[in-house]
Amino acid sequence: MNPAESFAKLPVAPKPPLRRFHQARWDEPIIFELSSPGRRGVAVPEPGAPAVELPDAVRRAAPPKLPEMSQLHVLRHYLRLSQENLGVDLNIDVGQGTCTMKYSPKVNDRFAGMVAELHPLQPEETVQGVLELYWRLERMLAEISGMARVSLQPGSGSAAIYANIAMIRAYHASRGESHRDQVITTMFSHPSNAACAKTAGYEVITLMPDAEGLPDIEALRAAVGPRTAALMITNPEDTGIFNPRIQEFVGLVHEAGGLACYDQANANGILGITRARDAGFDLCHFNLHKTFSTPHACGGPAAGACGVSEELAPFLPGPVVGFDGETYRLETPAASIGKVRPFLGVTPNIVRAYAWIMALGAEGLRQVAETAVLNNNYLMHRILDIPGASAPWGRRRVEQVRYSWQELTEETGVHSEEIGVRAADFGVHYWTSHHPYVVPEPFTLEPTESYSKEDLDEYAAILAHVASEARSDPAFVKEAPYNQTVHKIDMTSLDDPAEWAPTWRAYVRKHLA
Amino acid sequence: MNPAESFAKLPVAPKPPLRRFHQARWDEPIIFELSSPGRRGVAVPEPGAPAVELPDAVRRAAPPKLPEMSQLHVLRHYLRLSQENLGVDLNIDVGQGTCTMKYSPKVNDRFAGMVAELHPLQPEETVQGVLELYWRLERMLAEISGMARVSLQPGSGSAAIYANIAMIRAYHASRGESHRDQVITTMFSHPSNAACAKTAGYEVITLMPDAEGLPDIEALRAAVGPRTAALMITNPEDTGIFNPRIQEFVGLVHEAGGLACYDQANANGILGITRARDAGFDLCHFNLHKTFSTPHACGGPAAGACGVSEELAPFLPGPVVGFDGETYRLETPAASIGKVRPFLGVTPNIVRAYAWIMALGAEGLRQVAETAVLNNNYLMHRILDIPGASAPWGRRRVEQVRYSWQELTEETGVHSEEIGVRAADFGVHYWTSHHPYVVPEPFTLEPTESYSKEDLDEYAAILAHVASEARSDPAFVKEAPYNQTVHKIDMTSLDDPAEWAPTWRAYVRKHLA
Amino acid sequence: MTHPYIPNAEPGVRAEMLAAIGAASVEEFYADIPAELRLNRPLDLPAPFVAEQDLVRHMEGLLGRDTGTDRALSFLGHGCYPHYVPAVCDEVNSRSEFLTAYAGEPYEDHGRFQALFEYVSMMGELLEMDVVNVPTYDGFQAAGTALRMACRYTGRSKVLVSAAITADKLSKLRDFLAPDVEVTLAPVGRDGEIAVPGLDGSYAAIYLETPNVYGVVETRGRELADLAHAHGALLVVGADPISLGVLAPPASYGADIVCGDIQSLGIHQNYGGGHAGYIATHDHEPLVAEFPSRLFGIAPTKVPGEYGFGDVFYDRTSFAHREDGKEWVGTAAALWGITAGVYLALMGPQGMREVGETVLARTRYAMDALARHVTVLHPGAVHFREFAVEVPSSAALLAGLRERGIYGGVPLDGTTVLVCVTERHSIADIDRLAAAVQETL
Amino acid sequence: MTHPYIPNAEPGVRAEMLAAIGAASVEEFYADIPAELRLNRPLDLPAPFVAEQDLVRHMEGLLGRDTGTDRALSFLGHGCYPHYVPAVCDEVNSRSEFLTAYAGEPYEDHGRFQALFEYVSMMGELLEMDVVNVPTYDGFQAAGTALRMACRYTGRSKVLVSAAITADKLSKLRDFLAPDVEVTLAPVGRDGEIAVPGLDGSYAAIYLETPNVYGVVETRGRELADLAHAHGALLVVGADPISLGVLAPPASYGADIVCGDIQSLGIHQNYGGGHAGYIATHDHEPLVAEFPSRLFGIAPTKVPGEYGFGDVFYDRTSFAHREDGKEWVGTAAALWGITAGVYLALMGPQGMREVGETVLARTRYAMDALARHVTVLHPGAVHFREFAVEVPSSAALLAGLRERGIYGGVPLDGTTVLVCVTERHSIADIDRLAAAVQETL
Ligand SMILES: Cc1ncc(COP(=O)(O)O)c(C=O)c1O
Ligand SMILES: Cc1ncc(COP(=O)(O)O)c(C=O)c1O
Repeated sequence: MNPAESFAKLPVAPKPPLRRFHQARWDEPIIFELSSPGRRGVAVPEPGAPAVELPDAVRRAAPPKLPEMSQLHVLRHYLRLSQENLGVDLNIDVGQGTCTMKYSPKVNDRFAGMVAELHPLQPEETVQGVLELYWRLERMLAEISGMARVSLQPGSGSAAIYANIAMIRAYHASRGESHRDQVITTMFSHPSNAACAKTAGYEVITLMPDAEGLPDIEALRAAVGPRTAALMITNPEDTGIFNPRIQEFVGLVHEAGGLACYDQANANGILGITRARDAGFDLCHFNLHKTFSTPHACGGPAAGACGVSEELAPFLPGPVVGFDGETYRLETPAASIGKVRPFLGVTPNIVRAYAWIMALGAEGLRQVAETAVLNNNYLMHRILDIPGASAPWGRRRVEQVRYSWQELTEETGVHSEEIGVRAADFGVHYWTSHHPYVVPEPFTLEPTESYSKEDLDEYAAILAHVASEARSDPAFVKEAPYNQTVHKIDMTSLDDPAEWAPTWRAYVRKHLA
Repeated sequence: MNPAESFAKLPVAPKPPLRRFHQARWDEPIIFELSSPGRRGVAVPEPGAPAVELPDAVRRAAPPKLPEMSQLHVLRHYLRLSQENLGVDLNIDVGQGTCTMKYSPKVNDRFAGMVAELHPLQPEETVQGVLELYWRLERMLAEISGMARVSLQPGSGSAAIYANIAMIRAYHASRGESHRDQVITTMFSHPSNAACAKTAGYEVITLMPDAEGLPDIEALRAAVGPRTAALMITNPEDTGIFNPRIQEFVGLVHEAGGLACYDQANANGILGITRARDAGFDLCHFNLHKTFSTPHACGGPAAGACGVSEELAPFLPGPVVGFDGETYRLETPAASIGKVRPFLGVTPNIVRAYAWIMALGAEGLRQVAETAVLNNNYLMHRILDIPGASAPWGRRRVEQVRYSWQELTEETGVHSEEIGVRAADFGVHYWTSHHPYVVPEPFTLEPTESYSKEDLDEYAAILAHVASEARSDPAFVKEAPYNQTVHKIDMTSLDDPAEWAPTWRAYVRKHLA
Repeated sequence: MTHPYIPNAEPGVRAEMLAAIGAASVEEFYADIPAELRLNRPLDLPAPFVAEQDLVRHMEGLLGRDTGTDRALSFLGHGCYPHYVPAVCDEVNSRSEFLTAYAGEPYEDHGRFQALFEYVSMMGELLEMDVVNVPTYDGFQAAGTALRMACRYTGRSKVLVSAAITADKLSKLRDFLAPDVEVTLAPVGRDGEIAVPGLDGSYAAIYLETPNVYGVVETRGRELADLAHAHGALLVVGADPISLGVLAPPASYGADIVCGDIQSLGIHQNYGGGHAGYIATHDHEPLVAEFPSRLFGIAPTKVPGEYGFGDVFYDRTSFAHREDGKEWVGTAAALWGITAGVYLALMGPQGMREVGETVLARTRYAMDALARHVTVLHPGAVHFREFAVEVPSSAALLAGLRERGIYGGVPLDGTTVLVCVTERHSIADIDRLAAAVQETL
Repeated sequence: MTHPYIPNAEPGVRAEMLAAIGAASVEEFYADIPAELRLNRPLDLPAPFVAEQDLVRHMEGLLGRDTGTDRALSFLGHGCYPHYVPAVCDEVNSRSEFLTAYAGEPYEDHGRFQALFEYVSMMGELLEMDVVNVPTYDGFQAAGTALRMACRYTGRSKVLVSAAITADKLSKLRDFLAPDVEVTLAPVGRDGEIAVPGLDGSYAAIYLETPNVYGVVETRGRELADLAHAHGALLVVGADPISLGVLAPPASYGADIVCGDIQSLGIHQNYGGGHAGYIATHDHEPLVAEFPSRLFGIAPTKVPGEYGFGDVFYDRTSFAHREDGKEWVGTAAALWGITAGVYLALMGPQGMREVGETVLARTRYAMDALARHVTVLHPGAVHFREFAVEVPSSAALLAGLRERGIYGGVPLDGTTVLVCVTERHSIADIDRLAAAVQETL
């Protein structure tokens, strides 16, 4: 080697306060553009038996225009795309508030792999291991929620909410109370509560927050009555505030003959602290892909768990796993609503959730809750130091906070969404919050137990920096991103039927013809 | 969503000729800087048995200053670093000439995993599968090389070269010819031939290229004699030119009583075309991590295979696998040089190489060779179209080419190494070539069979672009990189004992104290 | 010891953070939780395995008791299929960046958007339809939603559903459609196909599957499409995409909505945890308006030649309008969509044709082989991957096969067994099954 | 069919490329290969499995016949150890970017340089030495090179090697040092430690290992260092880094070069394919000059606060100077170095201490448990992970244990068996071994 002249000295200077991030940018074409006739990525065995002649009516006329690529090229394309994506493993993923982005231990993926080659209809005696695991996880979640039985069948939180509503409907029907056609929810409960209830045929009544940010109990009093089928509520709500009068809410609904259903998708801050059943709820659900650490997988596969009281247990989706002290069996509850999804559940995630709890135990779960809450309050403390950021309704928060940039937006014209996009230039991101934006210019942070103090400091420093950029050069922030895979997107065509291109095929037809 | 005004129209414009690449840049600290007391990444079981009190003489006094980090943070750090690295799977890896960067099929990694929990000293009857695999791979490599036996023990190409020299030494010793103390190699044979021979106690004679770029046969005639232990030669040499007089070379050495040893690290272009033994060689070696597709793993674990004639077989390192028609056994050759490494070999790579051949068969291997050679000649055709690039000694090439930027450097002052660094701003890279640079301003490309025509076109276009940049703005090229993880490095301190910091510990002591 | 998953549980950091906030203890943050709701005891859970190696032992002990289809010869199908999963599929879906991401913007999660856009686009080619959703949970949900879409689109509330579907799926449809959609079953003809039904103007849709629950390929799709259309209804077809390299895409004979499960496309059986549902339509705005799922589309960026992505017609969704959106949307099965995309890209048109041909041929071979020993149902029909046999006793046959290391099939009832054959079953496997059946009987 | 691994084998592309070059056929490119060297027949190789699923079946059939240590209770060690491998180690070393990269510049392969720099730095902390190489092949090579380094450094050509090393390693040392270094063996004392030898000024080094081949921890390191130094020789110590959370690093008692294998640090047994060697010294230029391996160091870049990396003292190497470099350098075992770094970062100081304590305690427990049935050698010595027992017949004992699903140990000779116990062996495992030994005898 032939070292040139020296132009820099050791030691290396300390790192600047903000990470000089740039996301991988591969400028990849769309996969169809990588195709070349005759190539292929994997070979298929010859039939080894006489070919079947298909009748014209069912024979495909023209081959599908799928890409033709060799194996390395398929792999390379997707690996490049993967580098163009963030994930819990790569970033300080505290910004997808209510989504509980926590560490999903790598060893659990290995356990998930152990069920890859199990078929769901194998004879029960050949799957005693996985059945026992289902049973044990059910028992653990029953203990955590205080409920009598738990179904692990639903494929997500929303699917679990839907299953809960289906049980509520079946319960009332079984008692001849099918006239109950209203479901009450709150504006800061996840939209799926309202949406699933509506899909299940209910009229939805939404309670708005009161001056303290809690669902208005007077509005509840006004809403409950003989048409009330159920209350579907999150607590703490998306604001992060725990409703101290929750038992009263449940009581009011019970008095009116309705059921109380607890959206515990995210129970991260209260594990081992307080339980759904102890507050009187009849049903609840967990998102195993949140509180119980299964990975979010770009948006699923996920898993939901429905916990119910003794009274509701006969209505659970089937099958559930029973145990006679010796053998585990699949059983269908007496008045089951039937299937909410194929087979028993999203088994790889059931396995992961089980392993996660088993790595922590009771004490560990409590540490999870306490640390999640500590992290949240610490981050809030740091965020509220940023001029222009606020957290409506004071400082009482459990594991997440809905913040507002209202003041900053008024001052600078820069919106929350724009701040989030610019923040991603530093290798982190956030989600504003669900529509409608009851809190103006919202952003929602939930740091969970997985992140370190240093992470939280870094995250707050990034937001502080972007907020100050918004003041000094709002146009710069609005034109972000700069250091990510792509630049500012013009989204307008996506809402125009003449322009939109939901597949390459549509794009070619509409725009390249 | 609230789409703003439109600022861009569909369709998206065609991609520009060159990829707008930026490598991931996470600006990561050194791992020690991520430490915080008391944290940890994985827990260890309690002894469950009485503690052992260590005598002072052997008890560690102070705990090692290893980083203290939680599991996610260790993982995150390394995943970020991984994104800051290229690999065959990510780039058009044709630029590490002589290194045969080919696709290592993903399925083969799965096979490699199947031997993860085998212990090398298990009873033979419990490892008949892996022993059979060794045996079968040996037979296949024997067929490919024409040799009688093959050892799969060496851990790399160089280790295989060393093992070959050790066998040569033992062979001569067994014949009372230990006075043979010279090894002849060529300047365009890999430096490990010279270096291993020297380490094994030989004087090294290096033949320089003649006017045609071939090793000078007159020099060989002058060199051979009673002191000649062996000729160690690559063919095609690093230039990519196949030596048509190779049989004459072998003959001259044989006549002098020496052995001929063929460095076939990279046999990619001649698989099924021509064989070492057929040209009279007594020994040869393959790099399984090149021709036979095992991954390069940032520089190993690799694997080498030594093929030898019947006469040399007794000297092979032991054990080798024997087969009596029923059972596979470990056997030690009669006059074995002993161990060159622990146990039988780098088994995961033995498994991968075996699987790779089994996925291709004889016809597939021939296609590999022909396509590698086609790709090489096609790329050469494209490269020679770039003003300033040349390939000394005409156009006859097998699977790689040593090119030269001599003309460009003379014109612009930009060196080959600088062009390579700037090329990496487009997501590809190259290696200049081994020292000393016999070809001035060299670069060495070997496209193998894994890359598509489109890849080769892209690669050539990048070099053409950088060459034109060198003409229009040499200083810009010299100050590269711009789009990679880090910027131009000042390497001078690395050769200064007062400054160099080969560990963090040394760095802290010398530069942060 | 600080748990490896909880960095700030370390007492020093914890104290530092509390001090920074000005809180005496974590208890302060729980002030809003009334005392009577507090659980004043530790949770009653099994003792944990904090050391990873102990957890591994426990899990291996537990799950090692199962005998998976990799340790037996399995002919189980009936909604979950043992197609071969190329290693590259697993490689891509186990990438941290995909596995652990969720719902970032189309900027920092560009990769996810592009991969899913490509998935829906490849499905579009296979289906010859221009609109395909980002996956919903599974084929059950896809069918339920497709039928609800048809009802909303037509403004009607009755659907005719082929009886040749699995009991489980019917159970799901009944529950999901229960509140406001009436489900009528169309009987199965003797040939194993849906019997062409009577229809009237009250129906929103005819729903059938092909191959259906008996593995029979429905041949009267065009007729049914015409029938439906003549009555102002839609034809909704459930199709397994793995068959579409050889079978005509339902759109080609007039289907308006096509739906199904993509588990067959590069996803392991996963004890039933490998499902994801697709729904496809033509690019017809009023029908597109009825999708509840997310749809991803190409959008331009500030930089020419750069593909951006975003949500198409987001306003449809419950994310945008809560109960006023269409059904609901949430976390579903995106990673399986990405995986299926990888599968389709690996296979290409040739691979999809060949896998179809191999499955057709081996299914037929298995039917012929078993027909020597038992009665094969619907022998005249074209079968894809599954067929039913009639036996004296399903339980006895399956128990006998099981003793021989074979999971022989899924019992549909006491005397009917459904046998599944894919490209993963060699001719020797099928011969082994036939021999074992003969021995067992 | 175009093979999935060879895109340009597709006839159309091939023709196009030939046309572009102006060549009639690929044969033209082989013009330099004389006819008499051409193989004019296809290679005689087994028929291939082109379809990936067929290859999988073949490989599963072949390797499925092995009974690994995951399907038996194994006490095998003797140079390859079953320490627990945290899942994160496998995750990192299976990342495509690391697995398939090779030898890029410190720019586009920044990640590799940093990961390896961190590995050597963590090893440096464990060893209390400032210079550690990028891994060489294995501990055998590391010992051989360390001794050659000592010879070059001292200008002498004789080394004294403890006899308490494995026969295989001794075989390697003999071959590797043969041409010009004379190897003398130092006998083993009755206590299992190296007997303090006589020395004179002709020796370049004393080499010993701790724990040694019998699992005995050498306690006279300081004495041996003083002895070596008094004669102008170096003390070279082979140490397994897994022990150094509890055992004193050899540098602390005067070792000049420390070396060994890192397979214990997060790398599976791999049927002997998981080895990598380390060599460490103080930052003493004349000794650093003798490393053949690559050394990576921090270097500044144009941008403040940015860590760059590069090769330290590259001029030493055969890459720089062919036969005039030190020994040779080439592809070795970098990925195992990265893996070991991940392991050390996961474990931290506490983990390394605890794993050491657990191994010490369980080894002692096993010695006590077996001592009830057989003679344990060197009972008074401190043992780490391994110990030897004397039995009537090694072969008979091991065969008996094997029948009980136990790989009981490695036979050192007809009546001596070496037993290995790590943190992965539970107390119950050890009890099971002891009971089985009793039954077998
Ligand atoms: C409180 C709450 N409820 C329900 C859901 C819906 O869960 P999923 O996205 O799994 O459908 C979520 C997650 O988005 C949530 O945070
Ligand atoms: C021709 C040749 N010989 C020998 C070697 C040395 O192989 P290794 O790097 O595995 O030691 C190489 C690779 O660099 C090579 O290309």
